[in-house]
Amino acid sequence: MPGDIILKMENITKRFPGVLANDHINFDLREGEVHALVGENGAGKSTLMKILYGLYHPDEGTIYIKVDGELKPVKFKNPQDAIKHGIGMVHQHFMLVYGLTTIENIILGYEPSAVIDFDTAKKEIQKIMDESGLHVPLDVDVEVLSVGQQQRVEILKVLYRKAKILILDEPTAVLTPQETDELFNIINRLKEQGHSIIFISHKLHEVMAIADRISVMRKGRLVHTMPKSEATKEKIAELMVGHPVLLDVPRPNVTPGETILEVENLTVESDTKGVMAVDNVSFYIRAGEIYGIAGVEGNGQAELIEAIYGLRPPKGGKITIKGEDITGKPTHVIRKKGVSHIPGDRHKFGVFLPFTLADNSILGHHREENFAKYGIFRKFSNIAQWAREIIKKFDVRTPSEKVPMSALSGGNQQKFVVGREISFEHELMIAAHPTRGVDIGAMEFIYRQLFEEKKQKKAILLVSADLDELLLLSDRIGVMFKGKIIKELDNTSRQVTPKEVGYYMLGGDVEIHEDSDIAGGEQSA
Amino acid sequence: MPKKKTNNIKYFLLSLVAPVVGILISAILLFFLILLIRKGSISDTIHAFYIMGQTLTSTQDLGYIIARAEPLVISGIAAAIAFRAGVFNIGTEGQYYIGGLVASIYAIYFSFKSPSLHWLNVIFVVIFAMLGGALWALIPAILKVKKGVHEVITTIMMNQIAYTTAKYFVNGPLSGVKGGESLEPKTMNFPAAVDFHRLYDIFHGHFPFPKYIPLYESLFIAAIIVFVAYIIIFYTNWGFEIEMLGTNPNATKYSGVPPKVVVFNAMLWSGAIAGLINIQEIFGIKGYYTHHMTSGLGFDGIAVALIGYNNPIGVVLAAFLFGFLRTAGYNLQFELGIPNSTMDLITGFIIIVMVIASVAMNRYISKLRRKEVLSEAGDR
Amino acid sequence: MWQTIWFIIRSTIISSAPIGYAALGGVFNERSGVVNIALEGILLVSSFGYVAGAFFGHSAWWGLFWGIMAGLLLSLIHAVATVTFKINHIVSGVALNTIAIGVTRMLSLVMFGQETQSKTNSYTQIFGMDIQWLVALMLFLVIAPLSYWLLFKTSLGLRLRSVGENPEAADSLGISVEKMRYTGVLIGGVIASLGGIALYPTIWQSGISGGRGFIGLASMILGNWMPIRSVLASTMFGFADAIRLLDFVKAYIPDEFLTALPYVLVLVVLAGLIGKARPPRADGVPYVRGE
Amino acid sequence: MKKVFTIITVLALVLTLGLMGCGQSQTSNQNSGGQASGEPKLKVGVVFDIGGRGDKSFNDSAYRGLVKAAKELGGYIKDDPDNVNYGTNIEMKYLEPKQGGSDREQLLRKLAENGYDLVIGVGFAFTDAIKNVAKDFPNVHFAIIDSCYSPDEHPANVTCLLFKEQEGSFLVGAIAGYKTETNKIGFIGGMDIPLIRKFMVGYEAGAMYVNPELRKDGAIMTAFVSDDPGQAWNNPPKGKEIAISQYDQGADIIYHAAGGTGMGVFEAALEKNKWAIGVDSDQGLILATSDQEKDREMAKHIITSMLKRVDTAVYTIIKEMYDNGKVDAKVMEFGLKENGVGYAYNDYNKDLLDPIKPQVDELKQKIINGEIKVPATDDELQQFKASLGQ
Repeated sequence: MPGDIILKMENITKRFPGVLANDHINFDLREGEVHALVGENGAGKSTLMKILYGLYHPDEGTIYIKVDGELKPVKFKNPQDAIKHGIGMVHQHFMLVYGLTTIENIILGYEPSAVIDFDTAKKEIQKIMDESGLHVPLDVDVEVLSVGQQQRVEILKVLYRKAKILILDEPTAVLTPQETDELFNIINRLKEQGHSIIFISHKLHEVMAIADRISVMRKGRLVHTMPKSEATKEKIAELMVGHPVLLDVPRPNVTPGETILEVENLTVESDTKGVMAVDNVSFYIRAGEIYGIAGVEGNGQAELIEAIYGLRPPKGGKITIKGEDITGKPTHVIRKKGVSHIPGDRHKFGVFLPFTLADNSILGHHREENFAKYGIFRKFSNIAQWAREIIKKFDVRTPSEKVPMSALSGGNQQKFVVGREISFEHELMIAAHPTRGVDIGAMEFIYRQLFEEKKQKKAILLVSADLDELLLLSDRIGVMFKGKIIKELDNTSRQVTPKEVGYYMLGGDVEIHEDSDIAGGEQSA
Repeated sequence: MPKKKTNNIKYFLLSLVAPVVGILISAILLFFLILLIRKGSISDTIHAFYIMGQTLTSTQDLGYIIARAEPLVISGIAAAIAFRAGVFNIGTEGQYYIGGLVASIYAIYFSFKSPSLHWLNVIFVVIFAMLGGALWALIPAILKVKKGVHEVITTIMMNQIAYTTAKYFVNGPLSGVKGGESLEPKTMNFPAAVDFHRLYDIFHGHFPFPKYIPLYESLFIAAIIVFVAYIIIFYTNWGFEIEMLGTNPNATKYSGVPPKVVVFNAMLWSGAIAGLINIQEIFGIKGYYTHHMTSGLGFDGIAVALIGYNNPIGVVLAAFLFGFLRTAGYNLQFELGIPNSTMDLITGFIIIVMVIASVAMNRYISKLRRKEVLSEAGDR
Repeated sequence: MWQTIWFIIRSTIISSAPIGYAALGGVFNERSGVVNIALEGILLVSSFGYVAGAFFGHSAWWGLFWGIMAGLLLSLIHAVATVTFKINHIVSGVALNTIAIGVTRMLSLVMFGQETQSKTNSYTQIFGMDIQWLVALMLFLVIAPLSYWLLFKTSLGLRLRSVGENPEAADSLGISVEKMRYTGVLIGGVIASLGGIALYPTIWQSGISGGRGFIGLASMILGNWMPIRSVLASTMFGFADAIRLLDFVKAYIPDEFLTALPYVLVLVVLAGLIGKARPPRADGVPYVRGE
Repeated sequence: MKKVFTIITVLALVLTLGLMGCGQSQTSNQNSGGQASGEPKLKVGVVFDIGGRGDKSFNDSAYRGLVKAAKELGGYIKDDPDNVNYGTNIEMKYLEPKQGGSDREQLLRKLAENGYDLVIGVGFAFTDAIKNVAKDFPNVHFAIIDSCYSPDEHPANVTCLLFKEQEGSFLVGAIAGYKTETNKIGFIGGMDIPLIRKFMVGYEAGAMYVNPELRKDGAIMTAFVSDDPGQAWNNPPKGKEIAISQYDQGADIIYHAAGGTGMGVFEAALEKNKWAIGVDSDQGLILATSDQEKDREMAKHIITSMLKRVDTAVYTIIKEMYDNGKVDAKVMEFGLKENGVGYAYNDYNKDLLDPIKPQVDELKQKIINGEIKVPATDDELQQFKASLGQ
């Protein structure tokens, strides 16, 4: 049974340039409970946890930790401080040192003595393994362990440091269902032993299965904290998404034309060898149609796009554009066939920050005759002209096309990227999270542009984590779950409800069969 | 509009801060070093700086500065091309040994013997030197693209092998050391139709520098390289794609530019140009090849490229700085007996200080710039 | 016959010691994530430091002290430039090699009145033992095993390796990446300095390091960044150096072949044709906290 | 960061001051200038080879030539740490090339440009550099030591100063032949080039001439340090190794012709308590009179040295230039006859040499008279050996 409060975060505020990542957040944790922290990407969960772990320093606010039965304010200068106060973190991206053995990874930074007595350490770890049920081979390079085993090492690291408070940052994102089951068993066991766990996730069924209390974050704020008894998936989903200003962008009425993109039985391997991120997926998009891909992040959407866009060779299946096979073709060929792409992470994939807007305006098409004589000598006036048109047409706020991209605000950068991709001649537009991290104004603008695309009889593949966006824009919605499109919904007259999509996003029927022992107790709509 | 212009001037001036700071700090160090060498004589030390100043005003010394800057310009450009693509080719050192060697083999065995075909020989020397350099860059390029082996390690190894290879050819098949004469190892002399002409002779005396200044036709080659590199880097898509890769490999991939191809090309072109680094000495000054020629030009070029912000114009300026330091170094050695090694010390020091300063300044400039654009655009 | 064998053994030990020390120094540098091609310069300055220190201090102990100090100082500059200011490791190394040549020749002129070589140093014995031999043997008997022990059996070594492989992870566990990298560079510097002392304690000459720092780097790679294996690899180079003087070797093997062999071997290993070489993952990558 | 800076600054200061302090306690304090006023009649520039001043061998010998010229003709050496100054008739200046020696030509130019009348390149490595520079400065006179040109290529303003090293080597070879107790001797050359082979062949010939035991195969061990100029002359560690190997194989006397590398040979002789023969300068004398104990210890193991009187050559050419205002494009050869080569006989080795000195001097006379024709190449050595019989 959960006991006293052992951790309290009060009025935590953290600003990054241009972003309020954490806005006066109050959060607490009781002894022996699992407190789930949910929210979309960028809601501020990770920032909050990094503050708790001493990696970031809050601009405002105080952290209290129970020391000798009393809550005391603490200041963490670095993770070492946090560790000393019994806080341990299992990062989403494992913080394991490849090239070191399991045991070395576990004791790293918390070695028993200057000269390491491996035998004693091993005995101690063995004891922890027996108590917690986390068994891993100790004398091998962690690199060779499976993902699930690596996560166990991460948890062992935390336990070895005698942490009472465990932060698990999206621990299931990389796990198979079986591994997830085992993880939950372990979490329950740890709970019984008196550990408190902060469980970060956006997989609602998992949260419902494991958490005692649930806090929901949205846009840097902690909007609500509730015990599990008061929570339903729907309620959480609603809190997560919030009620954005309803954007009333009229959807143009377009009769779909010929099939532009056709994907047949596509199978794509993930970064982990042998695991299929995209599993036998088939769909098509016609001219003048927006096809939305819904799904909790990490269910294969990214890999699907990469395969279509030629960045990841498919394992099987076929992709055609207007009947022409482009499977496994390189990106520049695919772009030439008329594919534009608004990437999900613009800083990483969409722009060159130090380059001027002009240079950023022609990426991937820089060899075209309009921009380069013989495909080699760059025509600067044409490029500038082109950039100015994008700037003008897409209302990008900038003094000129000669400033570096890095000087623009996020919204304007995104508008520029969207404008660029739309401006290129294309048949298919792949838009991945086209409004991520932009303000409402820019969002509406981008929606209008996508509809304009539709009017121009383009085929649009829209991938988004934002349900409202999907429902507003898409004619048809394919819901991806664990690499498969488990359901395709017709939304031509906006008849699909968020509830419906949400149901399939969480696995729908599939989940009930596969994960019956976890999610079995709960009834979905 | 006028405001923007002043801004550009401001940024340009800011980008000069690092070199100026580097030179100033190094000058202070030099002051103390000379003081140490001249056993505390301040007047000697001041005289030393006066001598350095004179270096810039004497025609003869200017000629030397140009001559000494020339190989560094080529070396700097070779390095810069790779660096712009994010490839750290520190194998230019070995590449010019092999470039020179291959061109020498051409000169000795295959060149035109008729003096009227001299210009053809020059062209072929350039081509073969570039081929040789590219050949030596090929192995690191392949290892990087195919096996992901970091180019720094492989090029260091290739440098050592290059020296040995050159030595083998000089002592073995190409040896020009005649029995009875005690000479340092070298190849046979090149036919007269290959030897680069002096600029002084070409201009029939309409030449500002004395005849003996070692300025040869290769200066044109260096000038052409600067010009072509400038065009390629700033006016062509090759340069653009190299820059893309060096800036953001992920976005490059997303733009449909295959990174491996760009890496491969950048490495090969860098090597090809590196093959030309020392043709001045081999085909101009010496007229034969030896592995015992001026070494370290490749490493100097790396510094030149970095100090010159990988920009051909910057490379030229940095090369002139080095040329100046060297020439001034000889003057100091000659006039005051201050050993040339002092200048080595200062050169190394300048490199470290300037690079540190430029890293810091770049960070500051981009911050400043962002702030300004945001306020100007009225955005946030 | 036995004289030849004895000569080969002896010569191999003496020739490999500076290379082996440089390789070990490289191991500590690179294990902590700092590429250090200034090993060549460290050999040079520490060799000078020893001779000058012993000459003017009238004792091999002073030589030892100044030899190590000289190498340490050069390493410290490298650490400041690469770890604190995060400039390119190669550039710093190139600059330091140039500085090493300059500073030794200059100081030689100031201190000995001649630029290219020091005067003869008489103080080459410690405890009645020749310091060159003492230091050379120490490498194999003490320093190499000690380095292994330090890197793999102590918490310092564990932390050092962790910042070279994954500084972010180390940072997340409260290990100061900068501090560890400084430690790696400085320990490496001290070890490489011993190589300079093993070079030739009697006289310092300009160019006496003769590229041994680079051969040390090659040994380190062949030894797969492992201390003992790197030292063993260096003995291979020392062996090649020893036998090249033998008449029957000269008769059959071109000298250039023996010189190039180690480097070619490194390339072959790197290409994955024989064995496998894996540098520390964060080798040469500056660590900036954030994201 | 600040802390790091402070630490570095302090360390650097401590180091420099410390070393400076040490340095000053040893080297005598001189005032910097020291040159008398007035235009010199003759300006002589010298560029040393990479071994540089202080090699106790080749370059030092050339330096003594300058000192002698200063003394005899009344001149001074500019910017010299030892402050040689005997008048203002001749200004002399020497320069040392960088590590690796790639800037020899630039230094020659520097001297030629700046009004030096006679420019001397010390060593065969200057062969091509002098040829190139001489072409550009027809009014400057040049001299090169140890090398020359074929008659059709010989520039009109270059004098070649050559030595008959084989003759001097013959004498030290004879000394080794007399003195060896094991009937095994050794030779260590810097580089395997014709010049060094002259030393080797002469040495072998002399040894064989006086000691039939040494005519046997393998009785004279020979080795070269390196075929890389950067490693051949500046490699005492290697020199020591090779010497120890030869001593271990039974040699009790080793003659070296390897410049600075020879210091390693002497150290080996000291360590193994065997003998060594020096080269170029009277190395025994130099070391015996050194202020360093180790030098003096090593000197006790040097029987003699093959004197290659680079000093004589340098002095001769300066004097000729001083007297005539010019020198001709000629080849000057210095052999035993010209007193350009010889063997060292001094206070320190005279007890050793006295018993055999008459015989050695007799040999010397025979060579001067032409009774013995000393071989200079391997082929000539074979003939010479054949003429001796077993």
